[in-house]
Amino acid sequence: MSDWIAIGAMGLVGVGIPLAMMMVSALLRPSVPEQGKSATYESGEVPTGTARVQFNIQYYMVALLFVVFDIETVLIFPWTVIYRSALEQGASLATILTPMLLFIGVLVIGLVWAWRNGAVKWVKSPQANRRKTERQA
Amino acid sequence: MVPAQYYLVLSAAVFCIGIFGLLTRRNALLFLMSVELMLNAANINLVAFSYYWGNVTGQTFGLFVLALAAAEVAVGIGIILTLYRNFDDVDVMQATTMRW
Amino acid sequence: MIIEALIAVTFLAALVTFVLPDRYAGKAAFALSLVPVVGSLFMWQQYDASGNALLGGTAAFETDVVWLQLGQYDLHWMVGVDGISMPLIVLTTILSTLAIVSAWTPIAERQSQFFGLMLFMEANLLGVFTALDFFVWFIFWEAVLVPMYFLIGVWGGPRRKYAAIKFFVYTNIASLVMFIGFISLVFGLGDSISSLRLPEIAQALQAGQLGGFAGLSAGALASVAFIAMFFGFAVKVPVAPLHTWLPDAHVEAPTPVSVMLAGVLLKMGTYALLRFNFTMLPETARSFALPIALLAVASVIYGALLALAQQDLKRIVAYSSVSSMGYVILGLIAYTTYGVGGATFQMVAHGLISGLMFMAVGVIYNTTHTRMVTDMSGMADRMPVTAGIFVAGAFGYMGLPLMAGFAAEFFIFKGAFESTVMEAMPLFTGAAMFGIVIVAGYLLFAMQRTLFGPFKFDGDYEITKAPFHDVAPLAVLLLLTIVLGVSPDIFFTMIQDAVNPILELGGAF
Amino acid sequence: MTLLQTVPEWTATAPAIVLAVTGLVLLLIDTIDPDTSSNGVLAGTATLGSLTAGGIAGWFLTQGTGMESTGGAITLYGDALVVDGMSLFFTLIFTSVAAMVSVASYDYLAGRRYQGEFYSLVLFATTGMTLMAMSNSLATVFVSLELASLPSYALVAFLKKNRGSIEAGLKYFLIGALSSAVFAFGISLVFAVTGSLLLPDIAANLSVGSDLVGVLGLGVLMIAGGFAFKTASVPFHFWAPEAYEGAPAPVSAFLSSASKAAGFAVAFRVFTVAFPLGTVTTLSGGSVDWSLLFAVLAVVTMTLGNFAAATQENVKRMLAYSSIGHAGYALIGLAAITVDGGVANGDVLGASMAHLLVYGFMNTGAFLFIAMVEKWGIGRTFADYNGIASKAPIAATAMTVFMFSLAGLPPFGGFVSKYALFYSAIESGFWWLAAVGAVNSALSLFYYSRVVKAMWIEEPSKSLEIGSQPVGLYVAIIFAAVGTVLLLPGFQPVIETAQTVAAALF
Amino acid sequence: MYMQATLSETISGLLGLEGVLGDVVGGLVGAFIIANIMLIMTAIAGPWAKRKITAAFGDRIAVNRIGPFGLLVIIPDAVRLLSKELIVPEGVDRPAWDLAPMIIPFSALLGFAVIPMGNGIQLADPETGLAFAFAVASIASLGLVMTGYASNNKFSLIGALRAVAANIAYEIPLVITAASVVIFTGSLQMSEIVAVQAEPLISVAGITIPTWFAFVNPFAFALFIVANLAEIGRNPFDIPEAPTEIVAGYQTEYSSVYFVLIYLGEFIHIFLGGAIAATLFLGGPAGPFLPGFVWFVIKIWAFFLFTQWARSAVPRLRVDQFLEVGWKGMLVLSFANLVLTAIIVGVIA
Repeated sequence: MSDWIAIGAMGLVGVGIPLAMMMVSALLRPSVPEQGKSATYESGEVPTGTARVQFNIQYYMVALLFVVFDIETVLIFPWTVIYRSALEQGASLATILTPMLLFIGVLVIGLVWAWRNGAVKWVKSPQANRRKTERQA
Repeated sequence: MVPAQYYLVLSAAVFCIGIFGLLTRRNALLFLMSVELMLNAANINLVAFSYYWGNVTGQTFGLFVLALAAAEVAVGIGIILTLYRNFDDVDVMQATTMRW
Repeated sequence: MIIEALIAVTFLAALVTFVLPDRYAGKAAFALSLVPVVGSLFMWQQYDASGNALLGGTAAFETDVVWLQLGQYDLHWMVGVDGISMPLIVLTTILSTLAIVSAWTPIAERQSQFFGLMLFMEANLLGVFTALDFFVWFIFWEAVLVPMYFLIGVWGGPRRKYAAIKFFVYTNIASLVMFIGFISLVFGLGDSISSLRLPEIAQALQAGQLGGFAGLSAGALASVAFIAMFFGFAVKVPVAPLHTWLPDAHVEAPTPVSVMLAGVLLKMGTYALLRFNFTMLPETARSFALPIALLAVASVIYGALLALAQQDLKRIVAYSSVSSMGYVILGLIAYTTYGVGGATFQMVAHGLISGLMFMAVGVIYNTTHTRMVTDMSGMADRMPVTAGIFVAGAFGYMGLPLMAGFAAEFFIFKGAFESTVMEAMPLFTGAAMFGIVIVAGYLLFAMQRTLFGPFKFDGDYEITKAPFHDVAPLAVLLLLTIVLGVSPDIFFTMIQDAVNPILELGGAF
Repeated sequence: MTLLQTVPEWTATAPAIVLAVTGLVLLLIDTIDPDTSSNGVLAGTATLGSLTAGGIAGWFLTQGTGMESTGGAITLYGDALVVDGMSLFFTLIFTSVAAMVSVASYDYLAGRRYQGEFYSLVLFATTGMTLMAMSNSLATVFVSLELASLPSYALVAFLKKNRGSIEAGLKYFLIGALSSAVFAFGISLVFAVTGSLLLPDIAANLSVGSDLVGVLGLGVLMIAGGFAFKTASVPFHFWAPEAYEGAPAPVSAFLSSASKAAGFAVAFRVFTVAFPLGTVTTLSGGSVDWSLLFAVLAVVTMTLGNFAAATQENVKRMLAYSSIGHAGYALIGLAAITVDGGVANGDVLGASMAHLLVYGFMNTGAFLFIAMVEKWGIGRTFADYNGIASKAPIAATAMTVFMFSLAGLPPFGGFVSKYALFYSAIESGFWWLAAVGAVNSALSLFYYSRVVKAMWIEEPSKSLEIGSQPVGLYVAIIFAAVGTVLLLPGFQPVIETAQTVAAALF
Repeated sequence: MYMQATLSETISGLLGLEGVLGDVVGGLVGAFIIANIMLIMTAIAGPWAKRKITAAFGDRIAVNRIGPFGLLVIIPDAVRLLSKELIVPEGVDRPAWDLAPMIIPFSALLGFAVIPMGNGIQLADPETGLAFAFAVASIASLGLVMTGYASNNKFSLIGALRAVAANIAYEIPLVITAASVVIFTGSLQMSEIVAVQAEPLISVAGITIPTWFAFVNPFAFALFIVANLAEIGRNPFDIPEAPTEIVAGYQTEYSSVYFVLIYLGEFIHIFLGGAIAATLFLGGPAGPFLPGFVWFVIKIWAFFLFTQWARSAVPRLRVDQFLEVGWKGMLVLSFANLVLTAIIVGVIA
């Protein structure tokens, strides 16, 4: 219990320090608003278009992979924690290792498949795209 | 120690927030978030009562619910992405090529 | 096993015909349909049943195996033949073959499907007449409708869609009502029966096992079931107020289909009435004698009058068969050996004769492409054989002695006069007999206008002799009619043997 | 069975394992060369896998695996899974449907992208359904339900460029996500009340009694909601028309037959094992009478489905609504359960299972026929079906068989299965349910026969042209048709097995 | 296992406070102390050490005017940064833009709550310490997204996305490698992990080498360090704020104190990374002769030095190379490491 109270305290401090610094600087800093200053920085040029630019779909792919694998780590951790004590209490290696091997094996198959299908490939080669479009037609 | 029934109230509240968001928002992503809220309401119950009953069943199942929620989001965002490509919008009410 | 073989062969024939290319279909169907004919004749020759299959008599070729064990009542595959069903089976096979032959000319497209459906229907009809388990019987009974629906709907005349749907809806609703009626009867019987075999049910009913169900007393339940079933079958027969689907179906259906419809399908209704209502619930039937007799006479007279008013040859025949089926009902309700027997005999006889008439009309139509009495006259000059047979058939219809029609109607009237179900019976009989006069009236009228007199035909078709394979079936039918008329006993003895047990049934409750 | 003594127990889950492995193998095949993996190989593998799984399940059934004859149900992994007759029976349904769908997809997917993904998704979904039928704990129920659902979402939205498919996928997913959240919350409530997720333990803890009956009722209600989604019955049925209409037809077939059956499988087990009516109706704090709930749902569902179907102009959509109606019929299996029903409970449940099996054949076939029509590029409305029979009599005959069988007309499997269902309902005293059902099926004849009428009786429009004769689709459809017909004479073993295994639940 | 009083408990003990009040006060005081330690270290690292080290690599002499070794440059720098005008570009999404600079240092500081920094110098010691550390450390990516999204600037957006991609791509190898350590410890509790490493591995010529996992499983250690580098976005993985490609990435539009906060956050993250690495692989605060806290500081400064060395010595990867290394190299390797460790441990046991 006390642990979490302490952590909460750390959280408070973690919020408090930045706030304090902001106040200090708010007292110190000047404020001279100008047109030029507040323009969005685009290497000194006049900003064009919206900043919400469309970006590479691969970012989404990566995020997707992350969601999958990160969740798997959640399921792996409990296993790692009990692994050794279970062994010491005489669980046979097969019973305690095989399931996790299967689990990771399935994951790896998924990863390999995603890999081959270019989920983690940042730029698709135009040749491959052409092949696909031909198949589509 | 907080009595277990209070957690029921808390989770019910979270669940209702989820329902509310789900009923009031037409943005598919917000819809997903609301669903996440509802699922996590379930998790609150599971964890709280697994503590209350003194078994880890609830906690373990909570992990699975997390995992499935993530998987659901993964699929869902994919669908929403294609939705955006086809309808140029993520408004769930936009897509009405078929009549109800 | 021969019954199963018969049905299976016919199904197989249907399947084969269905997948054959169109140009062989007709001939193949004819050839294949000869197998059931031979089979049925063989059965007739081997026939060794005695008494009524439902009332403890021994049915011929009986098989009885458990098919479905479902809760309280087992469903059996039980088939068998007795004196009532045997003639109808022979009638079915022969008439189907002849109908198939008569279809060669009129059916021009999608033949393989047409003939396949004809054979499919024949198979199901055989099932209807042989099944002795209610469930099996009901499946066949319903399965007959499906091919009929297509035969009318696909190959029919201009208003065929309307006719097909009307037929389908009428008969299906009727079946539903009948089914509910019967099932309520079954639940009324409760534990006294262990299966849905008709003999078991009939005997249980005789033993007075009927109890109440759903808040009805035994008697009330019996009445309700009787009415429901009577309604269901009366639509099929058809009895006067419920007959409206028939003319449409007949007029729109192609000739061979009308032949099957009038010749066999209507008999399903009367057969079922005899098997179910009048065998299982005789007391209730007797108590309902008056309304039933009224209905019978009504259909006789009303059908005849309507026929009188028609211009379309086919409609004439259609309505006249309504009136003839009225006789059957009359005979059934008479509850005398001649009445019920005659009714059964009339089923066969009318099957042959109405088939004959429809075919004759069809032959004329094939050449003239019209059926309107007003459109033609003096056909006898151009197609003497057809005309001759037409006339013969017509006389058979009027009940000319030495023809099946005469025998049947004679038996029915004899039975009806002897009937003791109520005092007024002779009165009804007299009224019914008056129907014959009208029949004679409209038939003579129609023939006089179409066949005789100076040849006149407003229509640009070349009128020639009908091809042999059109006329041959007519000839065969005529022959059979005469044979039956000369010696009715070839069927009547076995029929009487089967119907007598029904008459001996005493009051059940 | 000596066999069962010789092999380890986990082999009882062989069908599920085979399905899952096949799914992975498909992925691997697709991995070898993503761009040029052959459609034939993939379809073959998928079909082979599902057939193998089905074969194993059937063999187990005949050997009596997990039934009284061999020492009762086999429970595995801390009772999380149970292999008994019921699970095997349903596995048979899923696998046969999956096999038909895979065969049919061979033509449907020809020249499309992402074939490997399609088949493996189908296989994974089937695995999930098999696990649903086996799951003996609310945890496994939820996990396997998601395993069945998530691939389905992707499958429905499979045509990435087709707005209808995307919309269908979206709606299916949104309602699915909602209902799964509701379902999870319901589970958490039940866990809160009983402190266990294992179905038998829940029942045991309930019989002790509980002071949170209200919470329990809410939980049961929410769990029922989750099943209502999976089985496309009121009140979570909205997705069904959209999803079935928009999805690729083989997927519609898969969902409306297998997925629905899976929902029923797990619903049957959960409600009969975890919440025995005798227990939950006699709780100290009050009564949670779910059979009443299901009775109401059944009536509403079948009526709504039928009336909505009658008003459709689009054949696929009509079928979608009709499948809602059939969900209503199958619900009778739960609705007609009574506290002191005894053997009647098992009978009606078994009848419902048998109906689901027959339904699996006829409905899959019907949707596959639509898949063929889509392949031909004919339109989707009744009018567009005019005169198909004159061009493709065999397929049209098969479709006619499906339609009449769905309507419950003799002489097809649908008739006898409906008869069994209604009859057993009457036996357990719910004659009014049976009556509603009978009236509904009489009504359904109207819209089913419209299809038949259009195909056979209406004249084909001049432009009606039927291109190829897709082999796979034909094979699948004819297989389904033959199955539908043969299930009439061969109904005895089906109903017998179904009722035996169902009786084992009580 | 031995239970050592955590810092908060010690303080509350010193103040003689009991119960919840004691916990709260002790926690606050302890948190304040630790936070300030971190601030001081960052202050040294940011304006001074960084420049010195970089200069040393270039064989130059950096800040050396004010104070010994120019240490006092810290003060003017701090004043300069704090007193700059805060320019709020048009079109920024205000609440998010303001919140982000707070989140980044917050997550880093929170991570330190569970790090054992020497006997008794550990604010809190929950059973799930390790998981907690990783969890709060990755809150930072949320702040990064907010900066990029709120700034209404193309560079910022892309920079933020890159940053998140980097974080998540290397998060998994990081965590999986940590898991391979957990197999040894059988616990997620930081103190427990440290305690396990205290046991002697082998003793060569009187010098006993403890079972630091860096010795036990150097492969995992290497993996972890590399993944850590990517996590904190330093060369060769500094694509999030690659100045030559996208100006300054997500912090392009930030100035004055907000910039300071982000900068601060990054440095504290470096230290946090070092701290976790030290705790997992280098026996935490353990070490001969010197007190634990000193060893701890040495270790994390060593890590800092390492990052700066990498910054000056190694070229930056292209973004696609970066992600392919992550997904195809690190991920597979870390899984292999996990499985092998499990098998070896299983076979030995």
